[in-house]
Amino acid sequence: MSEYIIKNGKVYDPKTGIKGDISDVCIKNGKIAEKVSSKAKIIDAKGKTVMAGAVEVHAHVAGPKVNEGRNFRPEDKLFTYQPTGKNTRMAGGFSIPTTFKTGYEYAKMGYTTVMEAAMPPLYARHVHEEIKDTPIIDEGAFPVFGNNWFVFEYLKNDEMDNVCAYISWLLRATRGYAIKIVNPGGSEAWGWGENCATVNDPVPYFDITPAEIVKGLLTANEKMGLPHSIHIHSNNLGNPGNFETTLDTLKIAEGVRPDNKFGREQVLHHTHVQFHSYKGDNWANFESGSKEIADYFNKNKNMTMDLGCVTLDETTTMTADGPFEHHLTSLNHLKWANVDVELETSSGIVPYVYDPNIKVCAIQWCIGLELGLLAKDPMRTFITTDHPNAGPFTRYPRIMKWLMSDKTRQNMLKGFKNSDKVIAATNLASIDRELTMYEIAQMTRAGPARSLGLYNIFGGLAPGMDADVAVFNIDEDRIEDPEDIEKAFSAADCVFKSGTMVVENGEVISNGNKRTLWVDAKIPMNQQVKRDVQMKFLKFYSMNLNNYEVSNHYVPNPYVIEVDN
Amino acid sequence: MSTISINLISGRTIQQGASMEGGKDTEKYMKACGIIEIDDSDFKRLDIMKNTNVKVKSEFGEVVVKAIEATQGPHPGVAFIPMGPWANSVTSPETYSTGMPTFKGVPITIEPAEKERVLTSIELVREKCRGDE
Amino acid sequence: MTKTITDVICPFCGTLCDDLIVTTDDEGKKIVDVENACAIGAEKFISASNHQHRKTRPRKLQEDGSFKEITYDEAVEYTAQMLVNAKKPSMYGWSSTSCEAQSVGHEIAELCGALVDNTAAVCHGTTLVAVQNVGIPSCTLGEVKNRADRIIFWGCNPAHAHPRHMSRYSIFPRGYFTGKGQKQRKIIVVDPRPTDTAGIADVHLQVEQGYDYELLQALRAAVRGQEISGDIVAGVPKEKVYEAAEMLKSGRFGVIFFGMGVTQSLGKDHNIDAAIMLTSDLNNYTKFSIIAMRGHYNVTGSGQVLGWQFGFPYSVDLSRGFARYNPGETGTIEVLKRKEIDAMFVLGSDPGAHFPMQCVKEISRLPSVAVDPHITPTTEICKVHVPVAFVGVEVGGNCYRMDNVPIEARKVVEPPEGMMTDTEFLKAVLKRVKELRAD
Amino acid sequence: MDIVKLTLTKVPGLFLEAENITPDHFAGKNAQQIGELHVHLGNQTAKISDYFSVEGKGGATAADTRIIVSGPTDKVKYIGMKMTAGEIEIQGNTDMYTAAWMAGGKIHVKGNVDSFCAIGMTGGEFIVDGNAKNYLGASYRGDWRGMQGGKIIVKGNAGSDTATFMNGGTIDIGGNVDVHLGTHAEGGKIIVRGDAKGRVGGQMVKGDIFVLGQVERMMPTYIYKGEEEAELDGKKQLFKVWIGDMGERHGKRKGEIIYGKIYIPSDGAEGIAAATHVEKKKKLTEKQLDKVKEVFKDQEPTVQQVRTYIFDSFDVDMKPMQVSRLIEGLKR
Repeated sequence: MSEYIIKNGKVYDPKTGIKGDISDVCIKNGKIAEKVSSKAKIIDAKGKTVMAGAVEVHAHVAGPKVNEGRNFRPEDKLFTYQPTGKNTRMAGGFSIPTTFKTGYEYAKMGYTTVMEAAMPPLYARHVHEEIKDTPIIDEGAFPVFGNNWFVFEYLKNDEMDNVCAYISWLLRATRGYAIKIVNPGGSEAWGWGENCATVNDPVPYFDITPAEIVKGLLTANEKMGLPHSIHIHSNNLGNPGNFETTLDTLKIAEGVRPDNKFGREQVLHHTHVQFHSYKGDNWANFESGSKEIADYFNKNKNMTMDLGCVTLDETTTMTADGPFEHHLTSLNHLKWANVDVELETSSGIVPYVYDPNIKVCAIQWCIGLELGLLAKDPMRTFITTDHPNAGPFTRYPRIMKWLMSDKTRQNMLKGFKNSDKVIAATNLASIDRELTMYEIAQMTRAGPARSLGLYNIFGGLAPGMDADVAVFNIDEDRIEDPEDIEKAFSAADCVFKSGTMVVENGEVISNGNKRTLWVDAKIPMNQQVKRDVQMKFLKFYSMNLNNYEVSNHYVPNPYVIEVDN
Repeated sequence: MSTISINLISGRTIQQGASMEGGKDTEKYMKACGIIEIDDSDFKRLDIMKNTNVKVKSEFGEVVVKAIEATQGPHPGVAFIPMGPWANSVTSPETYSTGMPTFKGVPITIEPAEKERVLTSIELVREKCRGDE
Repeated sequence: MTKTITDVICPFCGTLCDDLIVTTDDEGKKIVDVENACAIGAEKFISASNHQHRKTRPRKLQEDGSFKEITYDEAVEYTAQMLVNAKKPSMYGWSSTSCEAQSVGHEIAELCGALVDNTAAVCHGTTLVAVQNVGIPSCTLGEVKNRADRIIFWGCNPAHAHPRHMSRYSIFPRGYFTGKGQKQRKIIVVDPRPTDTAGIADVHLQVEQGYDYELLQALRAAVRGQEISGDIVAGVPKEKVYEAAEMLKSGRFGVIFFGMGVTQSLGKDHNIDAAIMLTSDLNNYTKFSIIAMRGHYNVTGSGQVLGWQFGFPYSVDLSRGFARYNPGETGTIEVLKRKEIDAMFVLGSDPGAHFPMQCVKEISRLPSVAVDPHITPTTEICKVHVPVAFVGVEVGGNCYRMDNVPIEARKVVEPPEGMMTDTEFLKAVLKRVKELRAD
Repeated sequence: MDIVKLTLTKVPGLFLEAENITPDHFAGKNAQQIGELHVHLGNQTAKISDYFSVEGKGGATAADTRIIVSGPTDKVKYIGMKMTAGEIEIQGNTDMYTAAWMAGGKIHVKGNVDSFCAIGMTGGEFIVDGNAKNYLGASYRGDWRGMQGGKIIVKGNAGSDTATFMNGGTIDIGGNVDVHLGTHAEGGKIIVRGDAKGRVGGQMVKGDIFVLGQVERMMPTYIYKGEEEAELDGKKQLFKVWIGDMGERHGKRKGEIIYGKIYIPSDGAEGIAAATHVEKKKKLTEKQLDKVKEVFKDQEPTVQQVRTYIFDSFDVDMKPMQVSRLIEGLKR
């Protein structure tokens, strides 16, 4: 394997504490090394920025609903296609790109690890087929647990050992990475066309509340010592006044300490918080609740969040929150796809146009950025768009520009059609913080890697870590035009994935050696759980138990994180 | 004996499915699909005996099949040929620019053809594709 | 001693039953028995095992209309040359094979600038078009089993086309919330014929053939409590329309299953569009889903693989080096009718039997290859026939059920000596195509 | 205005894709440069000059450029795609996607056009002297934005699915249209001067459709609202008005629900009311009807029985649905 030395770049690396100092980065045998031999290929990064490969903590990039989104939106592909290249397959789509394009676009932006945010266990095989066809980037997927009948029944009966044994089994059966909770209880209620709007709404016929589900799964997660914490999308997403439900959910984690061997410091990750930080009680008096959320978050250090920034594009919303998508289609009258999955979850998809001339959309845009600016700890605050819900992931460079430049933000604010009303309903106009390059590295590299329990391999440039490195043609001290930020982060100068150069001058030159990350929690299946699983498959599933587990050839290049508690 | 006009639909039957999986070059497939199911009242209009051969014609082609009594009837005014090359000899390739031919709802005429033979699927496509060249 | 293999997937229809039990002889060469399968599924396993009836080597059509045996290498060469030299080849079928084979096929198509289309073109293509217009509120088949108390079969006849559908998922099973099984369910069948499925329905609406669209829109108006013009709608008395609307609204969880009766009749995508919107409307009153009764066992899988690789579920045109889609232009029926293509590759389908004759004639005129385990009307008119092992019997691979649930098919017996699988054949063609294009 | 004359000199074997034939691409180029622009045939790329002779030159801007295309262009697709200004005149027929996503300027086709012409059109003028096939002025698959502005005039007939998802603009068809007109429309104006085959305004949310001939079979979800005066061709006329689609959602304006509207001229609208019922080609006489009534008095006959009886007794071949209606009538 080739050796490389990246010389003279400004390095930003929270892992080693380098904050823009000129420093060399050595790559050898796929890892970051102390030094390299004289044969090493020299990359001159003078006047450029060097960071670890970025880690995506939450995006919908593979699986049944992503693909339904692709297939039911041919118009999303119109005039977006890049033809077959020397090293690349043809690639197209805007808000829901093809798997090939997903891999290429992430890599071009210097992202090297991506987590698929919601995997319905029954469709796990599909998720892995797509992951297999997504080049370059390492990927993992979070199976959803928040509406699972096994979980409901064990938690209701207070059988924590059985919850853990079941979780361990399902992570293995689906080759999954972490416990994802989407609208706990609400997606099951959607099976009857209903919803759980607060943490105390009982789930129909299961005699359990969202709060109990979250608390139970959180306890199980720490008992098992999994690398990632529970990863939650709480109830009541997208509705005015929902910030209170969000706070109620976060409070469940109060006082709980993390218990794991992976260096993870949080017990709860709340995703796309922008969608959960709304005040007001209808769309007319809709306003930002970012202050309340950020204040709570700043005080409680055992949690992390990602932003879910609105990018003001035409996009496709998709979530395992079935009732929300039904609500959305009744608002915008655009096509609506829904899939309820037996015993496990639901999901929905609706295209959405975030029009800057619409007041609500502009307020949403403000809230996402406000959260990023009001949150004091960038190691606990990560940039996402909840791709593709608030916008496609390809807009990350634009979000970085907005977070780093007060001027661009104020110009945007002034340019809105309902500028005065938007400013009145939000806090953004009065926030002048500009994030630094180091903070960006924390929010996109070190922070998410630590939150996922992967900080010993990804998200940093310490010797021994995986050689995922990105070089961007920008110098923090010489930014003349904020547009340069977006330009530089859109197409990296070069990107290494596990020591292989995959991007050069903004073009993909290699498909790398993509891996699938999954967590083997190693808790043996007890007799009770075994019997329950067999019984439920016999009576209520439409598939036989023996056809459920994802076999190894769908995960041809696994990276198994073993948990030994 | 007379010629009648009728609305043709096609579709799957369990016999069509099973014989197809058994092999489309078999006699069994021809017996399952080289037929037209006609309502009792339309048999009367046609004035022929059941289980005799008829010639089915449409704007798009013609084919000889055996007329049998409707198995899932009554459906007066509607005739049924199981999906397969016999049905497709007369179905409409009109798609209305959707890519989908109109396999159901084709105006056809049926006339008695007792003397003519029903071809096997292989014979049929051979005749249609090579016969007229 | 015989061997028993359980949890076998049935490679016939989109129901994709996965509880078959297959018994083979001790060498694993011949199938002795098939349990749990319907008549069609059992026939598929048994006939695959009947080796004498099968061709085991490729054949080439001669001037005189006879076939001459050729080697697999020769077949690979012919196929690769044909695809590389064509200006606009079509690669059609893909519904009776695994996702693994489809994936290799797509790479060939991308390199050759071909059209890729599956049997949705003559089956549920218009469903996919409707879904693109208005979406689709749907659910998995297990949801139907556990919750549904209103079942509508619209223009489909599962008693014949999906024989175990009613017992496994829709009418008879007892699920978590449906302990009483059929007694708890109301069944409505909409069909111009009193089909065998209609025979077990509580209500049969005998719609005038070709007027489903009118009936569906009238039902939507009735659900909204709106007025309808005329006394009879598409052959159904107005009062019955209002009654049916009430029956749908009064359920707790309803499902509409629909088939070729609406996708292939006049109106096509519009019929399904209206049925989907009816489902969507009903969600304002209760819970409702709609599921397409997909035909081939892996036509759904083809749509999925095409979807994540190119972004469109069928009728994908890669000729310009990027993917385009519009079934009214790029659909296989259209390109054959309009003579837009100059070579035809068929795998996992039988257009010779299932396309209108005008299109079949066009295939026979073109340079053409058919890959199929059986002798079919298609293999009879193509220039080269490549027999391969049966997917789901002699080789495994991933498949997608009609509700998009992926299930991995199993291999139960060995193929006849020296036969290639379709994935192996495609990989050999891909290799040769790459060589030819490098020159 | 500068003129570019393109004459097709070589008929393509398969179909030719020529989205580069627009004033936008030709502006600022001389004949040779225009000839260098690409056309595509399947997976092959060729030059315009391989298939066309090129004379003249493009104007300084698209608006200053006029293109005249002649020769047997029946198999040429995409002419005028996405054009924003200028003019194209096509002497013969063209194939699919002519004027697709057109935003401005003018295209005049003297012959016929195929399907998907002027899809997603946002502005400009598209005139066809002959006939247009299906999906004229509709949306691209999956898009909810069909024709949004501009004007389409077809002097002959148009095919099925005309104006699907129309949101704005005007379509004026001189002849007849096939099924499914203005499906899902949410605005815009459609005028059909001949007959409409049926399913007019299915799932329409909003918009106006004028049919000056006959509607073969009106949707059951359209309700007759009486006569109303409306303006057409610059003069006020009296129309019979149907509103709908009653199965579809509708918005409100000033507390009033806004429906889609179908206008049919009050004079010469005879038979329109009848059009809501099935055509009666083979009708029973009053006498025969009485006979049928008598025979099946106090019975609940099946359609099959009645139909066979009528066929046997009067040699009238009635459609089953007519018979079913007849039976419903007998009950009352």
